[in-house]
Amino acid sequence: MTDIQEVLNKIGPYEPAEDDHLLVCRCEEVTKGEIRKAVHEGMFTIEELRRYLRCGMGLCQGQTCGKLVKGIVARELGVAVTDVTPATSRAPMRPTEMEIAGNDGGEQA
Amino acid sequence: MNPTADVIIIGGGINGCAAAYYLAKKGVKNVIVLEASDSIGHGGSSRNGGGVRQSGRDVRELPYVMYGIKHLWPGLSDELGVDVEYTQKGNLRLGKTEKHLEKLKTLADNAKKVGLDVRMIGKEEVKEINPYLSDDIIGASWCPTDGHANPLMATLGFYKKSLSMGVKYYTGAEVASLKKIKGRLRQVILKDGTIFEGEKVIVAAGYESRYIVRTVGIDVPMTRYFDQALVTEMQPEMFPQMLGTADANFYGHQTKHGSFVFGSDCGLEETMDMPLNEMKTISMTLPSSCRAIEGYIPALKDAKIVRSWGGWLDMCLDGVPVISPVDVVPGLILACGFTGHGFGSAPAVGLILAQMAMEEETVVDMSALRYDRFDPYQ
Amino acid sequence: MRIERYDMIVIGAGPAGLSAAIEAAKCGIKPIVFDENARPGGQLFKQIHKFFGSKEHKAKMRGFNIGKELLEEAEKAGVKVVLGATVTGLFDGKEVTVRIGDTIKHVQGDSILVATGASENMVNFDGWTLPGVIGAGAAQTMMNLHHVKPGDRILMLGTGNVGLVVSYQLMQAGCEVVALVDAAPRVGGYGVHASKVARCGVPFYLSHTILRAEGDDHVTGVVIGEVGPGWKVIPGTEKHFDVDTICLAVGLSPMAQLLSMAGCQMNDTKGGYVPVIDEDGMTSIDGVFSAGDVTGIEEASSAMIEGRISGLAVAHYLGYIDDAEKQQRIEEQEKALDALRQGMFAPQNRGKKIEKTEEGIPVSENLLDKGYIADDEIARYPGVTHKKGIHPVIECTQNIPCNPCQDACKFGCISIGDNITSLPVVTEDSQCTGCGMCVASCSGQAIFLVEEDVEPGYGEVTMPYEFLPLPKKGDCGVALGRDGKVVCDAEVTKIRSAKAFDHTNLLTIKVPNDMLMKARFFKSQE
Amino acid sequence: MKRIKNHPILGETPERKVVHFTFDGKDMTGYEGEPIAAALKAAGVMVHRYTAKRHEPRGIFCAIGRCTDCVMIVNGKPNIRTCITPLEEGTDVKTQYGVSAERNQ
Repeated sequence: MTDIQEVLNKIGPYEPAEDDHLLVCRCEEVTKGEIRKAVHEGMFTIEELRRYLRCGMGLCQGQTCGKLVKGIVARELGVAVTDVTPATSRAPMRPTEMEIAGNDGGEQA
Repeated sequence: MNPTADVIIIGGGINGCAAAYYLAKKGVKNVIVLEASDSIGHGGSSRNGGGVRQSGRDVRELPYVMYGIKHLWPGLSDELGVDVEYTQKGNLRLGKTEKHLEKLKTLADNAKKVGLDVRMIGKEEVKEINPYLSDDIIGASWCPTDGHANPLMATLGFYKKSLSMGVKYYTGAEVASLKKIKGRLRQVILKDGTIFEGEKVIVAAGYESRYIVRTVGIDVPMTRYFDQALVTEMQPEMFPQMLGTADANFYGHQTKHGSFVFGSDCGLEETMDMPLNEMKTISMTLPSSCRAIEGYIPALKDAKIVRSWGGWLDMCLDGVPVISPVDVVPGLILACGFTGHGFGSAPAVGLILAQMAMEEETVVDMSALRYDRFDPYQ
Repeated sequence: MRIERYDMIVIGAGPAGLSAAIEAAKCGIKPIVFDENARPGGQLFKQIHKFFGSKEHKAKMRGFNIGKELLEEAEKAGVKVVLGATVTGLFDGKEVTVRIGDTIKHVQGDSILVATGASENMVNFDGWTLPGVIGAGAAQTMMNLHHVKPGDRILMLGTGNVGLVVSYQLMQAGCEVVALVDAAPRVGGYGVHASKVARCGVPFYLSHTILRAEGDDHVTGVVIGEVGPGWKVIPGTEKHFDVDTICLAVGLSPMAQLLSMAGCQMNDTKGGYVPVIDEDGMTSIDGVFSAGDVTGIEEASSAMIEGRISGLAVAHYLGYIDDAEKQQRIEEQEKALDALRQGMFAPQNRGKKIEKTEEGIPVSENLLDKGYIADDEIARYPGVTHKKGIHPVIECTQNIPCNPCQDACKFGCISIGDNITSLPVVTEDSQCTGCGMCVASCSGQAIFLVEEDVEPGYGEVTMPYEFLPLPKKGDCGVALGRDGKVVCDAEVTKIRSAKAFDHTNLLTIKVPNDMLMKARFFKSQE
Repeated sequence: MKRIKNHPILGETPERKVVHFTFDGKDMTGYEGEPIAAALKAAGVMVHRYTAKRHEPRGIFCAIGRCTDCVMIVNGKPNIRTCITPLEEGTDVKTQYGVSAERNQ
């Protein structure tokens, strides 16, 4: 069980850092600072961060930045990287045109 | 001593987070939200299609839904300090056959009776409103005051704002049972044995609400239904309306980001026997959805899908939710059975739940949604 | 809706997937292998260097040739490989959706083997999104598959085996590598890989990191700096290089998305997000197996054996072989796998600093710090002996699982013994004929032939040479030391190429006798 | 010249069929079946697109179809991964601005 307020107190307020401007998610253009700030606003999980900032939600589905985001979150929360659960992977594994996705021999709806 | 609150909310979805926010706004100092999963908004709150609509609803829902659209949604982004991407550009419910139109007309006529601005329009007007739609569409119901919003941002917006106002959130807090003390509901007992105590307990935990309230002898006649959704890559700005079909084979809209979000099913979902904590998609849905969507919006045939997901709907026996204090368990307030259309009503429901918890008169009459409405026919 | 059905579906036609399919097919299964790429073999066809190991691991063969052999074996075994087939989802009921061209197929298996390999890790710094900043894998793909140079002047970040090998390959493709940079204080990859890059004159900057990539629309330069305490760059240590390309080689992560989507129990480890598997490679979902890098990063050689084990496990799972046969055949494979997982770079030693070799010899500090062995460190290794007549000098100083040199010498000059990680020893009373087979067979390019007094005051050094243009007999130039710095003038006296050398040419240069133990590379003077 | 004609290990690059394509309206040549990105790289084209939010240039990054950074407008369709899309005679390739071919997005 995680007491969100307790963790927020423990990690203290968001402090700007000089590398906050660095892009982390290349697809959705999300910066390190945005991710760090969001953690201090209570977004502790990759699932919440993806929804809140769209990092890892772009065309590549977090294949490039997933590990970087995890590292930032772990550091901000003061936990091991392996304690931050990665996002759930979802089909389709590669971007698929709607026409092609529909072309599986099924009946026309 | 056990952690104690004025109000304990079970379920960190949008209804729970909204209730927490309106309670905090009303000055209630001690509010606790218990979320079973590790993430706020893990269930339907983050998995829905984002519709904020009145049209197509049961008349029993319209009073509070209309209240929310009139009074709460328009100022929500400012109020919460995050862009919930609320867009009020109308809802088109599309029909391709005379039968479709009949169905749409019945819904529209009923809604009109309670004061909703919804009307049937012909092919030309549909095309005027949205030129990207298929020529096969022969008409639609049109509700200009409907719209859509970003469910991810709205849910997390209520969470973030209420968190900053002092609401205590616990994630990974899976509730096992409720317990009355001296005739009033008092304790919320977690699976790990932790006990929370509260004056009032709001249960807004989707289908799982059923397991929770059963421990104090209450049942809600619900089934569960698995639904899937998909999102495309970013597209140039195309149209702002919320779309649905008479056939109910898909619904969705273009987001502010440019991607399209569509919800849809393939018909096999009814019989899913997956546990509630699993939300694995089934292979037939995505292709079937795409065929349905292409049939109405041919312009999207080359749009690439980047992700699809699924989620559980808590389907109430009569198609509308239970939003109600439970008289026989003093202190218990129930909000579940949203039947797949709870997102658009969430701000209003949150406010009403807060009012119920404070024993105030609710902004609209909610008696049609009482927990004890399911009497046997005979 | 027609769902095609197979005994065994393999996802990924890389070393693990193909090997698994081959073993399974040999047991009577008709597996189908899907791969999203236009060519099979995974990363093998981008690997143009010679592999380590022993005969059973196909040591001293180049990666792409191992790939070719594997494909031939697969074809012979009747394995069906479908290329350009992207598996877009793994669903309940062991069903996959596969995109082939413009259609999606639903395919179900009684077993599924996921061998999707790994993807590259990335680091971010100012300007890391500029065109010209690329992954090391991208560089390999462009030059070794598509025959296009990734850039002209390149800086490599990362001194693991990928960073080292790709740096060498970049030079082979005609690119200039201006520096190798690593935030770690020590070279991460094999010393022999580092040495062959260092002696070409590429400087190593350990404990350094990239501060920024420069350029408006694409990379025109890069600034690196020394990392101090707390991973902060020490002011004043910045160095600028004019480059058009920055290559990132900062590790690999298992690509387990399909397994995670399917709901396999996963384990988050330092090496990545991997499926929990049993000794047969079966995941928490009955009948779904996994092998190769997707279960944890190792070498392609290990992936091939892991694949074979999984193939046998699948055959057993489907009832094609019995317990006894499975046991016996898997044991053979496990012995081979075990041999590869020994030595200083074995999985259990990852991240540890090894001070001494198995023989008790201190490890070269210079090699770890700068990428080359210092002149005063080299004599302590058993492959380095002094003799008047021609003899091999084996600059192999770390315990890695590799022994082709032992077999290469027909005259018994070189001995490693049964433990393939032992350092090669040059035997005292052996008769070296100077045939050069050992030089060409060394995957680490660490063997040289040295002969004193070929003419008064001058001797000859023979070295492996894998660059173009090939120097000609009589060419004059300079000899470079292990550190890539000029040590003396040199003249080419011999250049030998042979089929048995497999594109490793033997270049012999004449240098003064006192330079024989220093000259390790040759540069023509134009 | 970015093309590798002769390689110490891989030998001479085999002859391939030359095809014509256009990049932002300019005529170019490449080899049939090679990835569009390889042909562009050989021609010295570095920038494939400018991003939607920050309008920053992007080019080849992973070269194996994962990172999706090299996407361009190919034959009128946006977001096409050029590193894994084969070049054909007459392929029309355009720099992508956001998701459109128009610069002023």
